[in-house]
Amino acid sequence: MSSKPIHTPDLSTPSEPFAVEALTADQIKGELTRQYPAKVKRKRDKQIVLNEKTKNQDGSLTLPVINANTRTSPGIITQRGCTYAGCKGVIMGPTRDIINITHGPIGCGFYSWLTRRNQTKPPTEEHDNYIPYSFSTDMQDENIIFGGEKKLKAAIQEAYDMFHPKAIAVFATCPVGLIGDDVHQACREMKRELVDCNVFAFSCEGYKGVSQSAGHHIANNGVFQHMVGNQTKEPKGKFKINLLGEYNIGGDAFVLEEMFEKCGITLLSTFSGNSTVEQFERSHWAELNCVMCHRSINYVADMIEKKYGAPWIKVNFIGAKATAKSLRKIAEFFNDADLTERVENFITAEYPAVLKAQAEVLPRTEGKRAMLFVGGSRAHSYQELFKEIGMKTIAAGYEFAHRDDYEGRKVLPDIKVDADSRNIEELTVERDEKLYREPKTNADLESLQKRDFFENYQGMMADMGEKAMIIDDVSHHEAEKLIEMCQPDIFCAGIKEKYAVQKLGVPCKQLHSYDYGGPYAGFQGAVRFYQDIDRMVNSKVKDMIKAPWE
Amino acid sequence: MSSKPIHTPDLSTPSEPFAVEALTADQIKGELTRQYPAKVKRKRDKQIVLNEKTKNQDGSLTLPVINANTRTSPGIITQRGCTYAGCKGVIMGPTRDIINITHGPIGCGFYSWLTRRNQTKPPTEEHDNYIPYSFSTDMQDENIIFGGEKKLKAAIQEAYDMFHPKAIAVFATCPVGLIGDDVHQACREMKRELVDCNVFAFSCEGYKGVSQSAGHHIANNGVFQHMVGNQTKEPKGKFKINLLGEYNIGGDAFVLEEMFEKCGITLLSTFSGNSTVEQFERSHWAELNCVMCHRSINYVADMIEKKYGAPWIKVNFIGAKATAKSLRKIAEFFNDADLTERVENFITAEYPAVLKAQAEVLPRTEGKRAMLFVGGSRAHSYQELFKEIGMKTIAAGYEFAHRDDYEGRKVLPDIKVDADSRNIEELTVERDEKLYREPKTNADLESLQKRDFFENYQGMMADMGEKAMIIDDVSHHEAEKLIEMCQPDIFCAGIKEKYAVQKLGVPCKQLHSYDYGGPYAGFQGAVRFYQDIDRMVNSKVKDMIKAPWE
Amino acid sequence: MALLRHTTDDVVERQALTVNPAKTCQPIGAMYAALGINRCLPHSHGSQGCCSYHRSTLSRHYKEPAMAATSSFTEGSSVFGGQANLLQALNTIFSVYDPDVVAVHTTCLSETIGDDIPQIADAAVAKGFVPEGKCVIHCNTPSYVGSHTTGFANMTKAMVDYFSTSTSEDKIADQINIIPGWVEPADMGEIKRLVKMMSLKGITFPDTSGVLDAPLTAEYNMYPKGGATIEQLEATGDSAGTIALGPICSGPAAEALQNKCQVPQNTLPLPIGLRATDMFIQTLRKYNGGNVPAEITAERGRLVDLVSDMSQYFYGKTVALWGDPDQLVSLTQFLVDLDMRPKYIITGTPGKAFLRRIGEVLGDGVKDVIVKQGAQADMLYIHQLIKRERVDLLIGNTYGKYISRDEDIPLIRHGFPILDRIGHQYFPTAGYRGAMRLCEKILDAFLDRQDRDAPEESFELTM
Amino acid sequence: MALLRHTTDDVVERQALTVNPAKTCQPIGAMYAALGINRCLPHSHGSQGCCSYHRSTLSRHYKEPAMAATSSFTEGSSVFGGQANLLQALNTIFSVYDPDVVAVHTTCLSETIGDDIPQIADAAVAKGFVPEGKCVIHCNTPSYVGSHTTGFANMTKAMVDYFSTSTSEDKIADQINIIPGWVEPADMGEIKRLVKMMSLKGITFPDTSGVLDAPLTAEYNMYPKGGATIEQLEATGDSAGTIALGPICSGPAAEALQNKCQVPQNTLPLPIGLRATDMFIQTLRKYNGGNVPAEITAERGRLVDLVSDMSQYFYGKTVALWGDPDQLVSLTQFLVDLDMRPKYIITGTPGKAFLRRIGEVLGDGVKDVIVKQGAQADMLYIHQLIKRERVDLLIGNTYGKYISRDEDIPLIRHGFPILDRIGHQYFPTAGYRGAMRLCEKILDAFLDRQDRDAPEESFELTM
Repeated sequence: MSSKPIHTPDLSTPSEPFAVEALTADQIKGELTRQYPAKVKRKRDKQIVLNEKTKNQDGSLTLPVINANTRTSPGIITQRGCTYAGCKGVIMGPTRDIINITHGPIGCGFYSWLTRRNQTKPPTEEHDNYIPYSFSTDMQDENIIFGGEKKLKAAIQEAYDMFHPKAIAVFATCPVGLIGDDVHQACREMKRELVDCNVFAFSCEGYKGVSQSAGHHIANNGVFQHMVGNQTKEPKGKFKINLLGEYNIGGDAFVLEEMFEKCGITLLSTFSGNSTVEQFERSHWAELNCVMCHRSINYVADMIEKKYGAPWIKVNFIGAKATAKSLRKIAEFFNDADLTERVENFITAEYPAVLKAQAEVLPRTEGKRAMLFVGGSRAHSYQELFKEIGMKTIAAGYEFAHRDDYEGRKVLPDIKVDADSRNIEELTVERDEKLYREPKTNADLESLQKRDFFENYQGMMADMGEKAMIIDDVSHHEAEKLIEMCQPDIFCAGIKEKYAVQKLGVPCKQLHSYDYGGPYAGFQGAVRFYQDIDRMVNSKVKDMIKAPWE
Repeated sequence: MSSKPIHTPDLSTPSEPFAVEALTADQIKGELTRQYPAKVKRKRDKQIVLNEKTKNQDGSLTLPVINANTRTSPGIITQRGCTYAGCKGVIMGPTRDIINITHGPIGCGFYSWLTRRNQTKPPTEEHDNYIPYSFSTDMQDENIIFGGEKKLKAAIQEAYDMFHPKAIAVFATCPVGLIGDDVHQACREMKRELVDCNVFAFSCEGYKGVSQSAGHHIANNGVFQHMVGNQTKEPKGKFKINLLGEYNIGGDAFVLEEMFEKCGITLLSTFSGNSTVEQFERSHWAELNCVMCHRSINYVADMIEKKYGAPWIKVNFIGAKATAKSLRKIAEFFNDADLTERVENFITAEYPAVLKAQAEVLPRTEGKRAMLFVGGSRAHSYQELFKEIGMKTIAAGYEFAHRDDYEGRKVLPDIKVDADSRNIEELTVERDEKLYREPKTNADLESLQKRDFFENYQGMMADMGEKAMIIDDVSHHEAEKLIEMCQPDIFCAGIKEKYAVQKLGVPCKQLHSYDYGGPYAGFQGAVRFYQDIDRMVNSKVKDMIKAPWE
Repeated sequence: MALLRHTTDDVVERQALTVNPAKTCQPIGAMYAALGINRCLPHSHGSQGCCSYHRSTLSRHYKEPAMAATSSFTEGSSVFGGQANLLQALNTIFSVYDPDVVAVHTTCLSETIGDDIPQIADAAVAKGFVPEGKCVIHCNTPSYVGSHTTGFANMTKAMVDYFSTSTSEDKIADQINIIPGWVEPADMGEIKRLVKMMSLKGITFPDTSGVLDAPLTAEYNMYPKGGATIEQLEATGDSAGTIALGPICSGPAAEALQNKCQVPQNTLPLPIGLRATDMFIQTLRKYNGGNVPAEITAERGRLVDLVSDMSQYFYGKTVALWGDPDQLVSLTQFLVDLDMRPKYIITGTPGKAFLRRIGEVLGDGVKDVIVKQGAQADMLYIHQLIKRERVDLLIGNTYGKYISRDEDIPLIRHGFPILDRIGHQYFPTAGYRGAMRLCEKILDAFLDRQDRDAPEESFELTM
Repeated sequence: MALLRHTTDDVVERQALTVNPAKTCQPIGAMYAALGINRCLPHSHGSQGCCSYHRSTLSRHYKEPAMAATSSFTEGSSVFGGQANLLQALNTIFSVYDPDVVAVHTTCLSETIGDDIPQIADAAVAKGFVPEGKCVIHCNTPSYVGSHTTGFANMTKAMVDYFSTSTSEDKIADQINIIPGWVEPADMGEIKRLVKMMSLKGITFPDTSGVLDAPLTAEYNMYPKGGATIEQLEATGDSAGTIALGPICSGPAAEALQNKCQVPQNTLPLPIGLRATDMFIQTLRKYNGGNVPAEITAERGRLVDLVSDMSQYFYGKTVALWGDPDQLVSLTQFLVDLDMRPKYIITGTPGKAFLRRIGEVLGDGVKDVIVKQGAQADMLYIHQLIKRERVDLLIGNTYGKYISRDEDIPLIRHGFPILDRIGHQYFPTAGYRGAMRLCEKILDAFLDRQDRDAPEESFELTM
């Protein structure tokens, strides 16, 4: 095997203005909010910005300010979900060996049952896998009137008696908070009672926060409090890392697990794709945390660093270039010749297929235009993949992100904490004197830190073209207008948007569920994505839409 | 195991008159032919008889004379098929290791492709099985004009080159005879050419004879001439028999094979259900031939007896009583204490399930009335099964039988040979001095012969109730009238009749294909038949036919 | 390799835990019903998540946009009540999305708070947030009562409460109201077709045909052409009669209409299967002078013909079914008529009347059936029963595919939600033609299985 | 355990032997076409076996009675000719079965003999065997020419030859003839529905809808209500135009009608799939003033919507197809439009025009396709090709099930004959709605397969 690094191709989009024929970006922007009541319009105007970047004398960029992580105006048809969805659905859903009991009426447990495509692969048939199950207390009116704690405890007991799981997690839904059920107390009691089962709760009532984001934070707190650090014995393996913010949608985590193994990197835990209780419990033994989805998981990364010492870096395994870059970044951190060689060998082995696939689709995809409105990370990371096949992203935005996800973590000090954020608990974390270890890294640690190697996320805007349109929490109305005015070749969003977009004759790629495709992570995933996008932007469906008599 | 014989139940139908309310049997008979042109009516009147039996002083019966095996009047919608169907479809179809090439336009080969449900079970995956294949010369107009022999020979060569079968059989279709292709000569040539492949032909053009029956005869001749006797070494086994006239529709032969094995009887060959070339070639070593379907196979039974010495008996394995009786008859022939005990043990073991099934369905089937118009044997043998569940057969007839199948073999000397029969070759068979063996049987052989033990078939009429209606070659028109006037609970026929009968609200049981059910032979088969008939005569469909507003 | 590896045949009585529910919550039913009003925007008064979950599930089932707005409750609203949110929502909705009707349903949150929707709606009118000629209607759909079918029934009843008007004591003789219940858009279309063939003027509500099966045209209209219009809903009060298809989903609206406008009601089973469709046609005859056009009789006859041709393959086959009560009753009836044997019949929707109705259609002929309703009548339970004694066929929603694969039993997808196939929206199972489709699906399931499993010697060419 | 254990991937060029044919003989096509005339009894002039085989095969496919008479040739007739048989047959038929029309077709036997049917029919009339007002029509269907499709075409053309009459030079502007070709009764029904929606008076011939999909009524009528009547067939000569669907099955009749009565013909592909249906509607517009009702456009839009929703599952999938040329051309077009890849396309029906037509619909976009016609374009050959390089899907008649199981490739049953399923008679695949059914079947085939084979971790709940 050769260890010679190869050059990754540069297919990045030129920074063209966003404007389409006859309409300037500003005109388009104006059109989006024209029909809103004044108050709504004022609010939305702060959440829709044109990416006008100013290069400062020191080379740094000044980016526009965007309003994010604020309430959606009632009545607006939004992409957003709730805190429960962020906590139970996103973060806790992918772990296979916890029985997740939804405490509430049946709906929440029903809708979050298997709908996120969190794949998991237990090593044997004997290992636990509760992902295909939905557990609920199915609260009835008498539980609302007289309280549901008793039923909750009975449900935990029944779950334990039937399944004997390692852990049971309880998720509070809207009415639970209101009627005053103390889910934490109930779980503590049951944990004592059951002895060999970890039982804990999340106060993730749907009305908390302004989007799923609050739920992520609550889940981060719970995982950190109830599981991280529980394993006292150091696991074996060289170059131990955690992968944070990867949820194994469509099998992404499998690709990355294989990649790390081939490179000789020990993946202690993933938060939380294809994960287990054991992974969380041993995660504090990692030397480095690698953060994929900054939005959903940065809390735990920070808390681990504070309590146990391991620093975190931002990585991105969406896109071939990004994957290569991220792998090299990990190697750079460990600064081990052997590891570096294995990483380079891996990239060298995988890249030809990537280049071949790019060359294959490029004649059909180059110059086409995408819009991405999704998630708290994907709307950014997937731009990489579009770039690699010559497509430009003319508009993008997140569903539940904060300003730092747009403008970079440097704005963190400037973010005002409002009422909705304030009521999400910030854990006070202190160094664990027994387990804390100074970051075990190379001599250049200091220089790495100087060049913002750690804890650095630059946000979406820095990577986007001049005057591209950035819209936080895009509404259906805005999306529809945008599509009508700009006629993109592809629109990326979620299931709620998909069919409306497609009615307009524009293919819609779901970036939550991947339209039941994927994996798209890593090199293999990139190839698959190129092909899927090629199929979509060149589908014959377009040619069929108009009847010959129309 | 006990060897005590048990009594088989007697559920035979009382000999009630056929007549239905308000109409006498004679009136019904009159109605059937009323609309025919005079000449057709005269002919049909001789083929529709009431079963008026006269008991003679010597205890013998005088039965009505029926006209059978005569031409169907052109224009009549008949059940009958052609000579090719009888030869290729019925007799030769079930043999698995012959490549049957239909020489003619594509249709005949196409329609006879897998449509008869002749099941076969090769012992291993390496054994030949050509049953799922259709081979044809697909004659084109130039072959009709310039002759098809050359193409036929090329087709034989191609079949041989691709598959290397043990044997290739060629079937002539209508135009072949007309244009003068000498299929026999072509086969002789190819047999010489190919050396290790038996190649022979059947002149079974569709226009020969008046029904499939001619084809049976032609096939009997061919099998006898080209295969029977070819194996010179005596096969092993005690109590060696052949089963003749069993075609393994729906797996009947499998049931019987198992039955013989359990009884210690060696089945050398079946003509031709689940059969092979090897079976035919060794069949002359049998000590006894057991004839199921008298009509289709009596020729070969006679010829084997003449040439090799083994006598034949009529057996019937349709119906539990008949099965027990037939097994005992075989045991009686061999007159071996051990065999008799095994046979009785077998009957004792199987009968309880039969009685249980009868008792189960009887309350729902007793007194119901059946009509059977099918085949050259089944219309008789299946009456046994109906009797066993208390159902009476009020009308029956064959599709392609001869007078002896109705009136018994005693009428054979009286049957006039007409032009249509005369042109089917009667082989001249002489004793094979080397291989002929005197019937090896018990001391009572003479007494057995005296009571018509051998070569005796009494025909359908003797078994049917007084004034039951017997119709040879029933036409669609007659069947329809009969159903309308008599409203039977079930009608047994074939696929061509099935849906017309069912339109009248009467379930139609196919006794060619068993409606894709079966097996119905032997004890297990009887149980299955009881249940299927119970289902049909008690189906809820009847109750649905009339709309509530009708 | 079992997908549901923790499910065993050890059936334990449970009191508190529901595992793999055979129902979901009220609001989604209200949302689906509201989409059956022309130019109506459903509105979820509660947290954003409810609305998001309902829209996602409806979109996954119908493969269509399912537009709805939400009051976007935050912690503040849950403390102070949702009035401000709903007021602002109505203002925004009418400004931006221009519906004719906003159909508000509550959630467990706003129900627990106790928001008074009519009062808030009145306030919105007072503030001028509701343009002239536009309406806000509502129903209460506490998630902790009943199931999604209850929510559907409640919103359907709201249509009567808000719109139905009797303008005269003389009813219009040939005009009848059809309340189709929770069925597919294609079923609503089929029911309307039958009514039209019976020469009756039918007002169908809700009516999602033309809404949730809209064409792709490169133009997007938030309000497709289908759905019952306000005028039609108002006119229901003058109809000669109401046919409520399914007592659970359609009964309350029919009852309300009878009380409010003296329109006589007829509550029938959903017209799925031969007999239930017969009852539907028979009831229509009360209003059209008794005539049934030959084409309907012929359709029925074709169904009987097909049943006759297929019956040998159906006879005695055992079935496990789960889903909504109204659907299960008619399906069970049809299966019994096909000489099949329903064996386990499960609905998460609570209500003892279901047991009685199933008992009636089973009659005396069908033995050893387990019928269960309520919270613990879930898909874990039915799976456990199947593990104890298997069946030949499963009929139910997409979640059955896990049982189907684990137990190697074919699944006919029917009911809600069907997330993993397309076709249920477009091809009816209601009416005689729908029954033919059901038969075709059942037969295919059995014969595909037979073709797969037959030993070489009994692989069949024909049937 | 292979069902076709002798089939290998070793493709050998053959000249003489056909193995597992992808066609059958002419007369069955003539019989099927004749059943599409109201009150017509088909008559097979030849040996009994032909008639028996054809009736059996038609009954197994349609699950309906297929009544036909035969001349019951014996050896004598084959020597002296079949005149006496046919005369007697006609006498008996009219006496007993009372049809309005007897449609005689020949067989290889009577063709080889050279019987002159019109002369015999004239003799029958002369002898008074043909009652007043009743007709005997005929066509020649030598089994050794063409295939079953040729026989269908010939009998269809006979309808023109015998009946079509031009009563005036002025054609009836809104009356058009539709020759639907060999499709299912349901397809003929669907085609008629579209014509009616286009406000045209269509005369469809042959028309087996209402004949081979008749209801079960406890009464049996040898001549069900459906079929083109003599009056309609006569009136075809006054129509403004003829639309022949499928050049092979329908072209000759349209051509004859143009020559005989100067009715302009339009020969189109069978309207299976979106584009072929578009062409059909476009051609209808020539006769109705150009209008297309919104409901047809909506049906089309629903098809496009469904294709859009399904397209990711279709893209790039390879297909092997066999069957009749007219069907294969339209199916191939549709598959290409669905972004699928037809790979092997086989018909036993001889004729090089087929290769050209397939080439046209494949266009330049689809590579590496093997297309073959004629005697050796049989199912052994296509199976061998599949063994050499497999495909994702099979589309063809029931005989494909052996290949399907041996190679573990899903089969969509389409074409003739379908012996082992029910449904094809009742649910159209023609028109936009038919195309939706085809899509549903294809999607089900792929997704059922995916659900069966998915590893545990990628078993999908939704699509």
